[in-house]
Amino acid sequence: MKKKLTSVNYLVLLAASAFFIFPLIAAFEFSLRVNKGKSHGFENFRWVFQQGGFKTNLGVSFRLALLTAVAVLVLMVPTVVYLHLGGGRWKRMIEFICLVPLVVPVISFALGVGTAFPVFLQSTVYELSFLYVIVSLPYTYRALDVGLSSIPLMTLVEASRASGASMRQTLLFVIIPTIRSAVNGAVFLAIALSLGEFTLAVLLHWDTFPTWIANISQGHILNAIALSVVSLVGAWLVVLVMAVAPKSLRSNKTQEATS
Amino acid sequence: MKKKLTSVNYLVLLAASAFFIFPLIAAFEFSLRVNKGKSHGFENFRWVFQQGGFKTNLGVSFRLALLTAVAVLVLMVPTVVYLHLGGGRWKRMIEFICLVPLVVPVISFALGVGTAFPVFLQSTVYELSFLYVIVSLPYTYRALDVGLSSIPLMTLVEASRASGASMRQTLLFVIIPTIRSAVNGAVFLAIALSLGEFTLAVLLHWDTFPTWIANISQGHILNAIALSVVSLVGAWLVVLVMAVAPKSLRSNKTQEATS
Amino acid sequence: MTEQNRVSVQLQGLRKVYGDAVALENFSLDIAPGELVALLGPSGCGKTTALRILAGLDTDHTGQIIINGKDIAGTPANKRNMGMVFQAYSLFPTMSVLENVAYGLRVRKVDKAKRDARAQQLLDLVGLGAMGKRLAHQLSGGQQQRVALARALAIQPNVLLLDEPLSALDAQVRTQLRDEIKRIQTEVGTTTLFVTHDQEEAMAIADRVGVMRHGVLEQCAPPQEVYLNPANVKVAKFVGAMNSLPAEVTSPTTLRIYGQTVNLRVGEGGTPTSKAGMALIRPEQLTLTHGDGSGPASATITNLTFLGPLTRISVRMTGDSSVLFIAMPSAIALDFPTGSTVNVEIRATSVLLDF
Amino acid sequence: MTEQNRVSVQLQGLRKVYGDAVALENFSLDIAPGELVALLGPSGCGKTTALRILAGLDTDHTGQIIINGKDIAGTPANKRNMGMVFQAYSLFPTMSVLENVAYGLRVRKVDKAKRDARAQQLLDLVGLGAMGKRLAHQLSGGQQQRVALARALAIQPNVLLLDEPLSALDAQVRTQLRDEIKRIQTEVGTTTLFVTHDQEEAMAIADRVGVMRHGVLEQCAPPQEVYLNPANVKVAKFVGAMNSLPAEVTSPTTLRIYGQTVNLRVGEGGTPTSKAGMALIRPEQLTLTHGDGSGPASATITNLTFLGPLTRISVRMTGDSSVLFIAMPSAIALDFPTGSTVNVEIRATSVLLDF
Repeated sequence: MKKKLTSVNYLVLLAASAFFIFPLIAAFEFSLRVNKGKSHGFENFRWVFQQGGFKTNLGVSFRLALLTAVAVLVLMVPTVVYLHLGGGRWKRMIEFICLVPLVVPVISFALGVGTAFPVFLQSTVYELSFLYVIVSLPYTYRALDVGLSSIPLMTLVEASRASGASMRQTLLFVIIPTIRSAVNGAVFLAIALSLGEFTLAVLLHWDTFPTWIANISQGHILNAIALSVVSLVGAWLVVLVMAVAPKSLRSNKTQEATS
Repeated sequence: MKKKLTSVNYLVLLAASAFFIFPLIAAFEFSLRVNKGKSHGFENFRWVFQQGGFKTNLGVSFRLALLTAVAVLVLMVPTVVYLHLGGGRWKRMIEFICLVPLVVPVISFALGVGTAFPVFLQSTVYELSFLYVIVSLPYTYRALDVGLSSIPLMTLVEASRASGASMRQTLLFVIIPTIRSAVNGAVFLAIALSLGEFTLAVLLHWDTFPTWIANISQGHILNAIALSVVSLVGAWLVVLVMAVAPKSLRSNKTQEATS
Repeated sequence: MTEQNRVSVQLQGLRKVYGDAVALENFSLDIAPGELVALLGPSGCGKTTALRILAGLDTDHTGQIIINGKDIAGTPANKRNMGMVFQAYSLFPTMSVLENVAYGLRVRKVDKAKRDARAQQLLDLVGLGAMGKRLAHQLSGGQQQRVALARALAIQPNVLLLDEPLSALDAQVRTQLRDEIKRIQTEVGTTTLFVTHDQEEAMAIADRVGVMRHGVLEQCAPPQEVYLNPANVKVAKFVGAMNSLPAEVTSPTTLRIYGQTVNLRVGEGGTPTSKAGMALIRPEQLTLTHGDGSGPASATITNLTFLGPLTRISVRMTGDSSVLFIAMPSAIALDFPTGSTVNVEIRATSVLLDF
Repeated sequence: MTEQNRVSVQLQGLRKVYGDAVALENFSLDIAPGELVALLGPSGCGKTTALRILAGLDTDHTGQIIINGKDIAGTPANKRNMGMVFQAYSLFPTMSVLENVAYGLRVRKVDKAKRDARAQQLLDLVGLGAMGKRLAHQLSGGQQQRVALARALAIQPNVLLLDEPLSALDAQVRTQLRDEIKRIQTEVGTTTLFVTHDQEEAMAIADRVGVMRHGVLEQCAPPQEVYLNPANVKVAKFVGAMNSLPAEVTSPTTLRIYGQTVNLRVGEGGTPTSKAGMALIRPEQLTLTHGDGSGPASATITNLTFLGPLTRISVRMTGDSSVLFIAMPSAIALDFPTGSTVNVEIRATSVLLDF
C-alpha cells in the first residue's frame, strides 16, 4: 500500500508544482524580455525602481501590515485564550461571527462598512487596517483556535496556577510560548493579507503598493510583470524570515538542551 | 475563576458583535433612505433588481462558484487523503506549496499567472475558476488537513481493509463521511471566495457579480449600499443552507438512531 | 531530605453541586501531618472534586478547608502553596525539565541560581538528575510524571495533591512509579491527598484509604482495615472481589452457610432484621477439598483462570447452582482441574451479612 | 453459536526489518484450530509486527503464512478474511453500531436484511443487543471494544486478531471484558491471536502464552507452564515477579541457598558451568517464620504493601543485606509487622539458576 502511495504522491507533487512553478518561470522570463522580446536583460526591473511612488507605496503597505499584525496580536490572542478557558459556550457563536467576513463579499465591506465608519477614521489610509483585521478574522481566529485546541490548555493553566503563578504570568510564561507557532501563523496571515489586498484599497480610493502596481501596469505590461515578480519575491522573503527564523531558533534551543 | 471569565466573555462578544453588527445596521438603514434621506422605503432595492445585468452577472458568479467547488472536491479531497496515508514525508513540502498563494499577492497572480495561461483557457470567464482554486488552496488544504488530522485515519483505514473493503469502498463509505464537515468547510470556503472575489475579475476584465456591483455603484451610492446588503443577505442564505442543512440532517439521523 | 513543612488538613462538611447533580455531600476528612490519604472510587464519585476544592481550582462550594488551623476557603489557587500532579501531559512543553521544576520558584521571584539548585535537588530525588536539559516530549510518560512530582515538591508545598497521576501509564511503569511515589512521600514527609480509581494502587500506597460512592465518604481507614473489616456492605462489595452466599441467621452472632457455621460481623448497618440474607465472603476466604458430590457444600469446578501467584477457580454449587469464585495459590490449584467435584470450605473468622 | 470456520495457522520463519532494526527474527508459531494464543512482551518486542503480518497490514517480510495448509503471504489484507480488533477508536464514527458490525458484510455485498440480522446476532453475543442504533461516541470505551469484537466476528473470519484491545480501558472494565472475550472466543471457536503487554491479561485469557523479547519468541506454552516452568532465565525474569538469591551448586541436581537445600531445575541454558549463581525464586515460593536473628536465613521486615488477598513483604537479609520480596496471604501477613525479625524459608520444589 505504501509503495503505491509514494508514486501517487510524486504525481500530486508534480501537478501541484506545475500549477505554480510554470507560471512563475513564465512570468520571470517575461519580465526579462527587452527590446520588444528580442533579447533579455534586467532593464524592466531597473525601470520599476525608478518609477515615482515605489518607495512611498511600499512603505504604506508595510505600515498597514505592521498595524494589522499588532492589532491581531493584542486583540485576538487574549480573546481566543479567554474563550477557550471559559468553556465552549461562546465558541459556536464566535465561530459563526468569525465566518461572517467570509460570506460578506469584500466589496460589500468597502461600500457598507466604509460608510458606517466614524469620519475621523475614514480620513486616514490606516482605516484599511481595521478592515484588514475584520477580513482576516476567519483565518486568524481559526489559526489561534486550532493552536489552542491542540494543547491541554486547561491542565497547563491549572498546573501553572497551582505552582503559584498569576493569570498574567501564566499567559506570558506558559500559554503564549506554547502556541507560538499558531500566533506566528495568525500574524503572518494578517501580514500577507495586508500586503496583497487590492479591492478595499481601490474601492476606498487609497494608494497602497498593490493599487500602485495596478496603476503603473496600464500600458506597460512587461514592466508590470517585472513588478509583480519583485513584489512576489519581496513577500517570499517575508515568509521565509517568518517561517524559518523561529524554527531555527527553536532547534538551536533543543540542541543546547540535549547536548 | 470561571465567573470572571464569563463577564470577560460577554465583553468580548459585545465588542465583536459591535464590530460587525453596527456597520450592518447602518448599511441597512442607509439602503432604506429615499428622497435624499428624508424618508425610508424599499425603492432602492426595487431599483437594484431592475438594473440590466443583475441576473446575468449573478448567474456567472454562481456558475464560477459551482465550478470551483467541484474542482476542490474532485482534486483536493483524494489528494489530501493520499498525503495523510502516505506518511508525513510530503506534508511539509505540500504545506509550503499551499502557503504560496498566501504570499503571492492576488494582483501578481492576475498579471503573472494570467499571462502564462494557455490562450484557450483565457478566452472564457471560467479561467477565473482555475485561479480561484489556486487562491483558495491555503484555506481548502488547511480545512481538509485539520479534518483528517482530527480522526484516527490510519486505524479507520486498516479496520476497513481488515473488514474486506477495497480502498475505493474505504474512501466512499468511511473516510469521506467521517470528514464531511471538513469537506463542507473546504467547499464552502471555495464558494465564498468565488462569490466575493473582485481583484482577479477586474484585472482580467471579466464581468462577475462583484465587478458589476462596483460598476453600478459609481454615482449611485445609496443604491450601491442597498446592493451590497442584497448580496450580503444572499450570501448569508447560502452559508445558512450549507451550515445548517447537513447538521439538521445529521441530528435527524441521530434522533432516529437513539429512538 | 526531610522537610519541615508538615501541616494538618481538615476538610469539614464540604458540599458541591453541579447543576442538579450533587458531586460532594457532607464530606469531612482529617489528614494528619505527613500522612498520605488515598481517595478511592469510580469516576463521578466526587473524589476529584474534593481534591480540586482543596487545591482551590473548584470554588463554588460550602464547607471549611482548614490548613494548620486556618480556614483557606477564600484563598485563590495560586496563593495556597499546594503542589499538584495531574493525570498526564501537564508539563510546560516549551520549558526544559529543569525550568519546569523551577517554575513555581520563578513565579515566586526566587533568583535563578537558587531555584535551579533547588530544582536539580528535586530532579535527583525523583531519579532524573541527568535529564534537566531535556524537553517534556523527549521523556517517557513515567519520566514526565516524575518531573511533575518534582515540580509539585519544589515549592515545599503545604499539601501534595495527586490526581490520578498513574492512570495514563503502562501497568509495569504504574507499579514501579507507585512504589517510588510512596518512597519519596515518606522521605519528604509532605501531607498528601492521592486520588485514584485503582483499588490496588490505593491499597499499596496509602496510609489510609477513603472509599467514596456517589459523593459520600463511606469509610476512611488503613488499607487492611478497609479490605478485611469494611464498614458496611457498600464498601465490602466495592473494594476487592466478593462472593455472596445464601445465609441463615441462626443466632445474633452466627450464620449458617452451606451447612457451615460462621460468625456474624455487625457492620454500620446494625444487626440483621431478617432471618436470612447474603453473606459476603472474599474468594481467598474460601478453599476447596476433594469431594464425592454429596453434602450441602458440594460443587463442580467450571473454570480456572491462572493469575500468576494465585489462580481463580469458579465453581457451581450442586444445590442451588450459584457460582462462586475461589482464589488459591497456583501451586495448590494444580490439584483441582476443571470438572472435578469438590467441597467448598469457608475460612472466614467472621462475615458481613447483606440483608 | 459454534461456527464451522475452524482453521489452523502456521507462521514459519518470519523475518521483518525496519531500516536497521530487526523487528522479528525467525519467528515460527503454530496455532491449532480454535486455539487462543497470546503474544506477550514489552513494546517494541515485535508482537504487534507478527500480528500485522498475519493480517496483511505489514507486507515487506520474509517467511510463510499458512492458513489451513495454504500460503497466503501474497494475499492483500482485504482478501484474507481476518477479523481484527484494534487498541481503540476504530469504530466508524458516522455509522450506527449495527452498521459498524454489518460493514464487513456490506462490502461483501450481502443484502441488507441478511447482514442486519447477522449483525444483530453478534451484538446480542457481546451483550449490546439493544445498542444497535447508537453511534460510537455514545458508548463507553468498553462497549466500543465489544462492538469492535462483534464487527470482527461478523464476517466469520478465519482468524481473529486482537491488538492490545484492552490497553486503553480502565482496570475494572479491562478485567471484565477480558473474561468476556475469553467466553465469546470459546463459544465461537475462532482461532485467535491476542497481542498484549499485560502479563496478567495474557495469563488469564490464553490457551498458550508466547513470550517475546527483541523480536524473538522465547517460549510458547500454557500460562501455568510459562509461569511455573519458564524455558529459560529470560522468560523467568520477564514473567511475574522474581527474587534472585545467591546459590551454591552442591551437586548436579541441588543448590544450597541461605542454608537450605533446593532442587536445581535445568532450563534451556543447560546445566550450570560454574559453582555459584543466582537462584530465581518467586515471592510466593518464599515464606516467613518468626526468628531470633541468627542463622543463615535470618532477615528483618522493612516494608509491607497490602495488595488485597496478598500482602507483599520486603525483607533485608541479615547476612548479605540483599532485599527479597515475599508474597503472603494478607490474613497471615498480619502476624509479621514491619521491623520484626524472621527466617526466610524456600518452598520451591525446584529452581532455575542464572549463572
